[in-house]
Formats: sequence, C-alpha cells, structure tokens
Amino acid sequence: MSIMEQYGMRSNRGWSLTCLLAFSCLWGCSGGTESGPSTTSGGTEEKLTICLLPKIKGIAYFSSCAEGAREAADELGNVELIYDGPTDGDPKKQAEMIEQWTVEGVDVICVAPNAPDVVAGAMRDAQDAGIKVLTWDAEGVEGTRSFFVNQATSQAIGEGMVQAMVKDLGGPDVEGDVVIISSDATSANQNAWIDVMKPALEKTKLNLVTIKYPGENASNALADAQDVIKKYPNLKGIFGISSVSFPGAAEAVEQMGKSGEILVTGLSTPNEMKRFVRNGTVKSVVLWNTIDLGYLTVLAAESLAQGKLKPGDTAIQAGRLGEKPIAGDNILLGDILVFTADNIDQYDF
Amino acid sequence: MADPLIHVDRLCKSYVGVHALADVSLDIRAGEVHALCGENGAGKSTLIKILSGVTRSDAGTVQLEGKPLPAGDVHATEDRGVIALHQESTVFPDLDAVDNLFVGCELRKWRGLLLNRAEMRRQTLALLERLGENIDPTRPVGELPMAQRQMVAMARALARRCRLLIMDEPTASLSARETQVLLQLVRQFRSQGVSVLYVSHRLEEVFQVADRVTVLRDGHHVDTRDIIDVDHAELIRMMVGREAAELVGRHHSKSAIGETVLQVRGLTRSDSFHDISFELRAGEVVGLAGLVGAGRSEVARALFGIDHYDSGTVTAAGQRLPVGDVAAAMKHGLALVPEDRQHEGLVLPMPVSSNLSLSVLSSLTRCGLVSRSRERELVQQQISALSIKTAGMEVAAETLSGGNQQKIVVGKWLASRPRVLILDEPTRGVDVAAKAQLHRLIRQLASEGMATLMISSELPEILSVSDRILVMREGQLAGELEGATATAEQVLALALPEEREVSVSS
Amino acid sequence: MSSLTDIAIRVLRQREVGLLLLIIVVTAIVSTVDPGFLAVGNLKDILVRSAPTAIVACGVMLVVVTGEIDISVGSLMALLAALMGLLISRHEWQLSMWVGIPAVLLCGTLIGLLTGTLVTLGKVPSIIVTLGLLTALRGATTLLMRGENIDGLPEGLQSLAKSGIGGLPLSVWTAMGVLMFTGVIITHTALGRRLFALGSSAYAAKMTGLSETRLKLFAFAYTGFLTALATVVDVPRLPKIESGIGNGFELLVVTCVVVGGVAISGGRGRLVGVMLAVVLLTMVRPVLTFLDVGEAGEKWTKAIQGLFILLAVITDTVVSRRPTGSARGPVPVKPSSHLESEGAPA
Amino acid sequence: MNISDGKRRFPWWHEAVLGVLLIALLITAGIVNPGFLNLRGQLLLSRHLWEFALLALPMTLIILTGGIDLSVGSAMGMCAVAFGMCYSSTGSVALSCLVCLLVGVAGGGVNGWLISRMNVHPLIVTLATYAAFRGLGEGLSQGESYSQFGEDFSEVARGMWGGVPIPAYLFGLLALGCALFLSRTPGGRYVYAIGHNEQAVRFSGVNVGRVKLLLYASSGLMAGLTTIIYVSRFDTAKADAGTGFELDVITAVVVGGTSIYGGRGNIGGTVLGLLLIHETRQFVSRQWQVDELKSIVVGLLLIGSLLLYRGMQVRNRE
Repeated sequence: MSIMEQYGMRSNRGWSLTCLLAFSCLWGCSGGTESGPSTTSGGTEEKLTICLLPKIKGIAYFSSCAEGAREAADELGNVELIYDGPTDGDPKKQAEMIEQWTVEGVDVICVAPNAPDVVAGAMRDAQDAGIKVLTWDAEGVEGTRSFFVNQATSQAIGEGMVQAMVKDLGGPDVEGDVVIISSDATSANQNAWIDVMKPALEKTKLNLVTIKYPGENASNALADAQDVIKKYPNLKGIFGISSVSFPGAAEAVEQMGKSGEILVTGLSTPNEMKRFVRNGTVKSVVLWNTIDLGYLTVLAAESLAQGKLKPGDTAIQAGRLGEKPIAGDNILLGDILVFTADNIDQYDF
Repeated sequence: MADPLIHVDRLCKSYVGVHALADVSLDIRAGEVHALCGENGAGKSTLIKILSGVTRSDAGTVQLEGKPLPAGDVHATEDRGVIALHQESTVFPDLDAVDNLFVGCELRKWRGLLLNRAEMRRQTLALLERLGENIDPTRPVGELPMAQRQMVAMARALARRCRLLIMDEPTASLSARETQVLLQLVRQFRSQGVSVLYVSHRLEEVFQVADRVTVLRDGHHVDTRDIIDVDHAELIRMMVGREAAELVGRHHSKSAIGETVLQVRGLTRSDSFHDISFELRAGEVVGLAGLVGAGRSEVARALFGIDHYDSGTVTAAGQRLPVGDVAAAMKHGLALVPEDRQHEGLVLPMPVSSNLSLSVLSSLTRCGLVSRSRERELVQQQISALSIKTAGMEVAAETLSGGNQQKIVVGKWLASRPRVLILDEPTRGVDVAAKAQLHRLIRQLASEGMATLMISSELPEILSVSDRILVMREGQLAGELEGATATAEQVLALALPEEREVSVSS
Repeated sequence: MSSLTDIAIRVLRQREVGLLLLIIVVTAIVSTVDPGFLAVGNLKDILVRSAPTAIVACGVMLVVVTGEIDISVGSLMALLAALMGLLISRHEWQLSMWVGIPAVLLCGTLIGLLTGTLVTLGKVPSIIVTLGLLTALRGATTLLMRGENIDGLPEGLQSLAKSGIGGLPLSVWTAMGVLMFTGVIITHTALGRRLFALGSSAYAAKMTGLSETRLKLFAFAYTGFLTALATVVDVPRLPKIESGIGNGFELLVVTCVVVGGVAISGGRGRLVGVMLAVVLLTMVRPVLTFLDVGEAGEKWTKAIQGLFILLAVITDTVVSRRPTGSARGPVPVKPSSHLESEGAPA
Repeated sequence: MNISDGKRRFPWWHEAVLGVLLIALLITAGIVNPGFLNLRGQLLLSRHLWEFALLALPMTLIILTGGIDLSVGSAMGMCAVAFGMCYSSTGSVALSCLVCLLVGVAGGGVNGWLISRMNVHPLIVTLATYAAFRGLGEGLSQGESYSQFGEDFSEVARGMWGGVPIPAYLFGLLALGCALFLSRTPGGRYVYAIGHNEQAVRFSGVNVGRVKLLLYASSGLMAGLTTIIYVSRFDTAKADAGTGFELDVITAVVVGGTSIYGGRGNIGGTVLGLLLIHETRQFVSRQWQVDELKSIVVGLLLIGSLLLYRGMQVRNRE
C-alpha cells in the first residue's frame, strides 16, 4: 500500500481526463485569428512574407526598430511581417528560427546577426532554398546575404562612443581613467566594439583601467558601476555598452552624486536615457534612428523580393526617407546620431 | 468490572480490496497493560493507526469513556490522551529532545503566538530524569543511540496527559537490558493508571508485562484472554491457527564441523570495535550476542567490506580480504544478510526476481547481457527452495509479508553460493511461523557445510540455533560459550557492562 | 579532558564559523590591497545588494527545510516587477502606489500558493514545478512587457529604495524586519518547529498529525510573498524595469541557502548561516573590483564564484567527516530507523 | 511449485500517454497548418533536437539513480573552449575533438568523484560545477570565440545521409545502446536499483560509487560529444555553448516519465518526451511566431504532464 491511498485521493477519475482536455485545448485552440505565415495563395493577391529577426526580442532598441518595420509593412500593404527573435539573445536560437522560416518557405528573411558565424550556416541554407536574405543592424559572414542595411559598423559605433566621450570630457587633452561596462564576457557585439574602442582609446589621453562583465543583469551592472566609481578615484567616464549596463552606470553615477563629474556614454534609444541626459549624468547618447532602420529594412526586403532591387543598384527609393544610397551591397541609412540635451527631445523612440 | 477506557466496536478497514480489519471489537480497561498479538499482516498496525487517528476506519467506532474518538485526527486523538509510539520510532532525527517532545503540542505563551521554550526545556529535563535517562537535550536526537531515541519517544507520551499509550514493537531495536528498562517503564505507566496497548512479536515480553492479551489473525479478532489463562504454546496456536509445538525448542542436530573457512584476527576500528578475533568453521552456526551498540553489526559490516577497519585481518579460504571491498568478500564466499531489511536488504519497489538475482547478476550474463532464462531459472529455484509465498516473480517485493521479504534477502545471498553466511538479526519483525522456518533453514544449511555467523538480540534464538556463542561487550569480545550448554544468564552476564547494575529493578 | 577538543571540533563544525572566518579572511586580504574596501559607503553598498537576496533566502530556506526546493524566484521577481511597473508607473496604468503594491504582494503570495498547491495536492515534485515556472513565468514576463522597458515609478518609492530612511534604503530595513520575523518564526513559534520537524522526518510528522500540506503551503506562499516584497523594495533602485530582472537570481538564492548549511534533504539549517552565505556571495563582485584583477581577471569572475561554492562544499564534507575518525571510505551510514516519506507500511 | 509471472498491470502507460499526446499534437498541427507535417521539413528542423537528445540519454540514467546533473550545459561551454583552443593552436580537427571529449570526461569525472567519493548531494555538486565549468571556459578563452573549422567539419552536424541528419544516426545508435544497457545488462539493473535503494545495492556487493562515477563521467563524455556537434553546427566554439541546456534536457527527461526521485523511467519515454517538446515548440513558433510563448508552453507542459502522470498513477492503483 502506498502513501497515495492514504491521502485518499478519491476524485481522480475525472482528473486525468480534464488534464487531457486541457492539453488538447492548449494545442487545439490555435484560433483562426492569426494565420501562419505559410504562403497561402487564397485571396485576392499574393502577400509577401517578410521575417525580421532581431538580435534580442523584448528590448527597447529592437522594439523601436519593429515599430518602423510595421509602419513600412502597413504602407506597402502587400507585406505580411513577422517580427520574432530569441528573447534571451541566444544566437543559436536565431539560427534555428532562420531554419524554421526556411522550411516554412517565407519570402525574405532579414537577420540582425548576434554572432555572424553562428547564423551563417542557416543563412546559406535559406539562400540555397531560394529565400532572399538581408542583414540589418549588424553585418553577417560574407556570402550569406544579398544586401546589408547598414546603419553603422562596429568601427563607427566604437569610435563614435570614444569620440563622444572625449568631446564630452572637454577635448582631446583631458586625462583620466575610464572603464567599460559590457555584458557577458562572451557577448559577440560588445566584444567587437571593445576591440575597436581599445585602440581608439589608446590614441587619446584617457586610460582604460578595466572592463566589467555584469551580464544581462541590471543589479550587477549597477553594482559594478558603483564599485568602479569607488575604486578608481581618478575615474572620468564610463562606457555602458549594453542595454542594461548603460542605464545601470548612469544610475550609479546619479545615485552617488557624481553627475557631471563622471560622464557616462553608450548606445541607447533616446527615450531610455532622456532622464539622465536632462540631469547631466549623460551628455551624449550614441545611436541612429532605429525606427528608420526598421522601416528601411522592410522596404529593402520588399524591393528585393519584387525584383525592384538588384545587385549593382546604387540607390533605393525608400518611401518617406526619400532616396537612400547603396554602396556596393550596403544600403546606407546614414550616420550615427549623437543625442544630446539639445536635440534629444526631438526624438521619440 | 469497571467501564472500559476504550471500547472498539466492529471496526472494518480494507486496502485495495483486501481486508486489513474485519469486524474487530475490543475493550481496553483503565490501568491495564493489554497485549496485542498476531502474525505480520494480522491487522495490528492497522488497528493502531485507526486508534491513534492516523487513518480512518471504513466502518465501526472507537469510544473513549463512552464518547466517540474523532476519526482520522491525530491531534484531537492525542488531546484526548490516546498516544501512539509507532513501529518505526517516530522521532525527528534533526530536532533536539525538547522539540521532539513537544512538536504538535507545543507549550505557548503570548496568547499562543510564541513558544514557551524555557518551560518546555524544563519539563523535558524533568521527564527525562524521571525516565532515568541522561540525555543531552540540545543534541539532535538522530545522534543518540537507538535506545535513547526510544526513550525520547516515550517521554513524548509522558509529556501529555496520557490515558492510553499504544506501543507498537517498542523493543524491536533494543537490547535485552534496554528492554527490561522499557518494560519497567510500562509497569510504571500502569501503576499511574495509564492503560497500555502493547504490541510485540516477542512473547516473553508479553508474558512479562501484560494483564490481558488479544490475538488477531488475518484481520479478525480471535480471542481476548487474561494472561494467566494462556501459556506460550496456546498463544502461538491462537496466532498461527494451528498446533505449533514444533516452533519452539532447541535444534541441536550437531552437524559435522569442517575446516576453518573464516579467520578474523585483531580486527579493530577505533570508534566501534577493538581487537576482535575468532574463526568460523564449515558446518557450524556461531551466534554473536551482545547488547545493541556493542559493535556486533559493525564487525559484520567490516568483515563483509561495507565499512572500513583500521587494523587486523580477515582471512577467508586462505586468502586475506582487502579492506572495504564487498566484491572481493563475495568472491571469497562471504555473504551478509543485513540488519535492516527494508533499507539494506531489499529494493522494495522492484520485482521479487530482480531482488533475488541482484547479488549474482553479473554471473547470469551472456555477452554482457543478462540472460532472462538463466535469471528465471535461478529465481524459480530460490522461490521453491525457500518456499517464498509470492503471487509471482514479477510482483514488487514490497507487496510481500515481512517473513517472505526476509526469505528473499536470505535467498538472494544463498544464490551467490556462499561458504560463510553472516546473518544480522535474521528474524527481526518476522512472524512466528516464518521465524521457525528460518531457524530450520539455518540448521539445514549448516548441516550442508555452511559456516554461519548469526547476530541476534533475541536470546532464545541465539541459544536455540547456535553451536557456539560469542558475546560482545562494548566493542570487544567478552567471551565464548558452548551452544548446547549455555544459558541466558551466562550470556547476559558476559554482555552486560561490569560496572553497571545488572538488575533492572528501579 | 577531551571535552575541550570536543567543543572545539563542534564549534569548527558549525558552518557559520567557517563562513564567518572566510568572510574575515577575504575582507582582510582585500583591505590590505585597498583600504577603500572598508569605507562605510562600500560596506553599505554590500548591505544594500545583499538585501533582496537575504529577504528571498529567508523564504527559500524554509522551503528547503521542509525538504522541497524553489528555483522559480528569479522569474517570479521579473514577473512581479513587470506587474508593479504596469500598475503604478506613471507611463502605464498609473494606479496609486497604495493599490499597486498590495496587489503585487498579493500576486506573489498567490503564485507561491499555487506552487505549493501543485507540490502538495498535485504531488508534483517541487523541483519540477518550479523548473516549469522558471521557464513559464519568464516567458509571461516578456509577453507582459511587450518589448518595452518601464520606468517612471512613483518618486516616493524610488527615493525610499535609493536613499531611504535613516541613511539606509528601504530594502535594508525590510531585510532586517524579515530576518527578525523569520528568526522568530523559526525559533519561537510552533509553525517554525513544525517546518523543521516535517523536513526531518515526514513519516514521524504524519504520525504526529502535522499537516504536511498546510506547512508546505505556508513555506511556498511565504517565499512568494517575500519575493514580492523584495521586488517592491529593491527594483525601484534600478534605473528601469526590464524583462531580464532577476536573471540567475534563483540559483544565487539556492546557492546561498545550500552554502549557508541548510541540508538539501530538509530538517537542518540555521538562518545565521544563510545570511552569512548571502553576504559572502554578494561580496565576490566588489572584492574582485577592489583587488583590481584587471581585464583578464574579470573574465575569471564566474570561475572564481564557482570554485568558491565548490570549496565551501568540499571543506564542509571534509570537516564534518573528521569526527568519525579513521573512516577512510564512504561515511558509514547509520542504520536509519525511520521510513522515508513514501510507503508507510500498512 | 509453479510460479507465474504475476499479474502485471499495463506497464507502458507513460509511453502510451506520451504517444497519444504526440499524435494528438501532430494531427492538430497538421489540420491547422498542413505544411507542418512535411517530412523533409521535419527532418531538417530535427537538427534543433539532436544535441538535447544526446544529453538526455546520460541524464536519464543519472536521474534514474536519483541524481541530477545541472552542469551539462556549462560542461559544453568548457568543452567548446577546449576544442577552440586546441584547434587554433594545432589546426587539427581530429585532435580537437579528442581534447573536447577528454575535457568532458574530466569534468564529468570531477562531478562523479565529488558525488560518489565525497558523498555530496548531486544537486549541490553540479550546482557548483554549473558555475565553475562555465567560468573556467570563460576565463581560459577570455570570452574569445573560435570559428572557421572548415566545410568538412560542418558537415558533421549539417550534413544529411539519405535525407536524415547525421547526428540522428548517432543518437539512434546511442539511444538503442542505452535502452539495451538499461533493460538487459547488470549495470542497467543496478541503475534502477540504486534509484530505489542505494543501500541495498551497496549491500549486494555492487560498487555503487563506481557506477555513479561512471554515469557522471559518461554524462561529461556526452557533453563533449554534443559539443562537437554543436560546434560543427554553428561553426563557432565559445564559452557560452550550451547555455541553458541543462534545464531543457531535464525537462525532456521528466516529461518522458522518468521519476525525479529515481528508479522509474526508461529511454523510450525520454525519446517520446524529447519529440513531444520539440514538436510542441515547433508548432507554437509556427503558429504564433512569438518566442516567449514557447517557454510558457513548455513550462506548462512540464507541470501538466507530471500532474497527468500523478492522476493516472492514482487511477492505476485503484
């Protein structure tokens, strides 16, 4: 005899049935509200399925890109937009999503590779299956895509941040310590930027004392920033180069009453950092117009699928953005933006 | 006659269609020690569980002084003064004595919000003193010796206003001396007007302490008698349901003693035994007697390689055994039927067949795979050789009765064809009939040339089965007696520590 | 004569003593390298960072004491943070703090109760229930936040969380309160003793008439409540609420509980040990910063944390084995006398 | 004396339930989205499965003994770094694979040693090595990523034989091996018995410590093997390989009907559990294209399946 009987679980007859029912509901009630992306030809006109794959889904940066993408899709009318990506930013999951879309037979896949090598195989397979592949936001491995919607390279981003910091601190002659607060030690993007920032910092009189890796953890980012401020009395600036560490570092500076003494800079959407720009903790936020980036990407994807955009073109007609130049196979969005107290209120994304 | 304290009326309870209790009625008078006897599976545990509120009966009532006891509510039952000490000692090993005594009925202050720790501690000390036990109330009870744990459980009953104390096999893991202390306590309870329902397989105890005895068999009430009206044989007959004269008495079919098969020299392990030397010859049964805690099981485990030892040698069949290597011990013909059947002997949820073949599995393989036919053959053979009662070889071992489970453990070891069989408490918790069968089996094996070392806390068993008796005291060999002539007094005299009182009168 | 060494061994065997020694040694080393480590501001920071872990560890400790485990607190914290943001942020539903915060606390308690119900009545092992919730709640959070971060929590709450009262943030005061409350529960109430009793022997608990269901429900609900409390007092300290809040928090808490000496099988453990473990593990990051291990050293942070735990576990085994003397092999198993939780004989 | 096998209740109900659920899911999915049941697509996408599947084999054995291995994902990170570092210094894929496997065995061996010789609870040991292995990988590689191992090597994971991904053959072989091991060898019997009652097995003359050591070491070995496939599939070796795998693998094993307390379960259940989770994820992501839904559904599936088992178990005993 077991303990189960002693507990007298009597009314189990219906239980297992209920559970079964619950399960079938879970799977069964797919509801016709949102049909899958399969290329169903029923209807008046063929709709293009365009997949937009961010590095991480669920962070403000990519959400604003998605906003622009939806605007473009609405404008075009013949586009079915799928915006999905790994919520934890795992590049392996990106690859798997590409593979899944390849099997589903979508028309265009726009990838923002979080780690180009990891997704390269999947992107090649997609191309082999006849799907048009674009990269946006970040470049992929050579030969894995037809165009790159280029807002800025790692080079430009890294240098942009260093330049912003030098300028904010008062020019190239300022001496002092700086630290970088990154994400995980293995984060591909951050490591690429750091590789650019290091030599760029060596050309200045700023001294990079350390790099912290708090991971994607807001508490750790805040804590690390507080610690470096205490540890390095000669600290002049902090680069917060992840979506978590930038506000974390700014928060630390503000909480320790060092606003204005220690400057923070990094990449972020303007709305995220407006508070810190207004109170002087942050003088410059480096970014580009993310809404426009999403918008341009979808327009380019549609043109590519329709055959309007071909290799060798030197410009693309991009709706409300007007004509955008193409250099080689890079569709150029424009320079990076530096948001400061003067202009940040003009942007809302 | 006074009104009964407890009136049990036509209790019925069945599990999965099997009657555990059928129409059992019973009276327990105030201030009596009422023994409850029956073989395993007779329904004793079920009756106790119902009385103590752990489970509900399907039908029937229990009345305490004419008022019904709430069913299935341990708290309410305990509040009414019915307290049970269950078979497996129900202490909380990680808690200290104070907590053990008062869990579930804590003394409180501040309108019941907080515990009155000082008062609980005071009462604990007083109670333990009353029991004559010197127990450190701050130590986790799990670190105490078995007997002291039992005392803590008793003190727990004392801590409440106890009207009826139910004791389920309270002496199962106690030594003879400790048993006497406990029985004395039972009498003490009685003299204070507390009724005791005493359940034990050890009939000697029943005759020593009980006023009346009730016998259950297969869930039915057989009879209730005054103890002076029954004798040993009759009680056994009532329990077993047949003439059982053959169940008692000494077996001394002296088998031919052969050459030495196991030699132990100076075996020492600093924390449990010291300088143990003896030999075991083919065809003899050596009883290893001693109090619980004297180090008998520890010696057996060390011999067999379960535990390590510091110095000394074990030689089997001319080969010195490596320290702490069970496989090597088995290879040289040793087998150990461990003390704790459920935890060390059997894999309860697994089939009878897997249990029987577990120790010899690697010899049943063909190309690395277990040969099902050879396994079947072996299992079939053991089941019939030991007449194990089972619904089949694929039923889980846990469904069998205690005696049959024990036979499986023995069978599992006989399957390895040992030359030396070490039995640690082979008949603990086994009913009378199975016990006798096991005793016969041990003698039979001896006559076939097996060397047997049998550890037992039951003196009659030691005396009736052994050719030689070794007695251990406080980790050392205290002496050796001839099996045919030894008496219980001789064994006890060797087993009891010298400096302490041998008499148990309070 | 051996009583003195006995006492010495017993003292050394206490996990608390070992942890305290470790904390002292580490502090001593760091402060010789950089005395700034001992600055009041830094010690305060360590306290503040310990606070949420300490609060939640109080609950998880009780869960582990009953023989269960909860590895969903990190995800639960994220979900509750998102909920709190939605309810009271000035950019969202803009409810009053006095409505929103009780709602968050209630929600945390309810989810804890749900966990407990699944464990006790549903009879699903707690590690499975909370593993399922770990994934499910994280997903639900991301869904709830719709890809946006939430800021704009009420100013009052933010300033309480950041600067606080009497020089210490709200979270520290709360942690102290929770600590004291939990301490009282453990040592001075029947409830606390019964939780330990249940974890020590489920069989004996059943025979004593303790309600396993109610006790475990309490432990899980309390954990849920404390997680909500930690969310309310600690999250406003962060610059914004994002879906990654509480990442890895569950493992940190469980690690603290285990390193703090609570037996994973239940029944044993002390609050002091857990709190010392919380402080010790919180110290790792600032210690590395103050040791100025440099860029390459920073990348060893995780390894050092892991080795730390490994070390604690191994030392503990080695030390606790000493009294059995010369036993070289596996620790001799005591013939256990109580049945495991399952299969009480009929 | 005639002894029957005894009445055995239908013993495969775990597998039956899983099978029914899986078929129900496939039918539903097929109706909602006919393209879903395309065999070629399914085979292509099965590439997402094999790494988990391989790790689930030793995990099943470990959970059957009542243990757990939380460190497999982290061990992959460590193995990947070993692979990458070895490749970058020697340029030999074969040697790198060997090193990768060796590092895996060493990691698993450490777990096994601590668990079997030091008698520390597996949950605690592997919680510690969960952090330590990943950290070791990060520290050694300094977060560096290694790639470009050549086209041939990427064929290991991406290649197909007869339309079936190569790792599938490997998995099939190993799964059969494991199933055979569990059902027919003494070792397999010991695994179950240890899960039910370790003490009794020790008293039966079985070296329980060695069995456990071997199991954890084989889990490490499998982490190494899985890493090779992982590295091949993504052409990248980095310390973050296998992040979060441990939870997914445990989920699959438990959904597959293996009792977390040990003693009950089998490879067949694990395979069905893996398939069920894999298909569920695919279906969810096809149907809604919302990544976070996957984790919600899998979490609920885990709890729900266990509730279902409990319910059925109670019924089965009635």
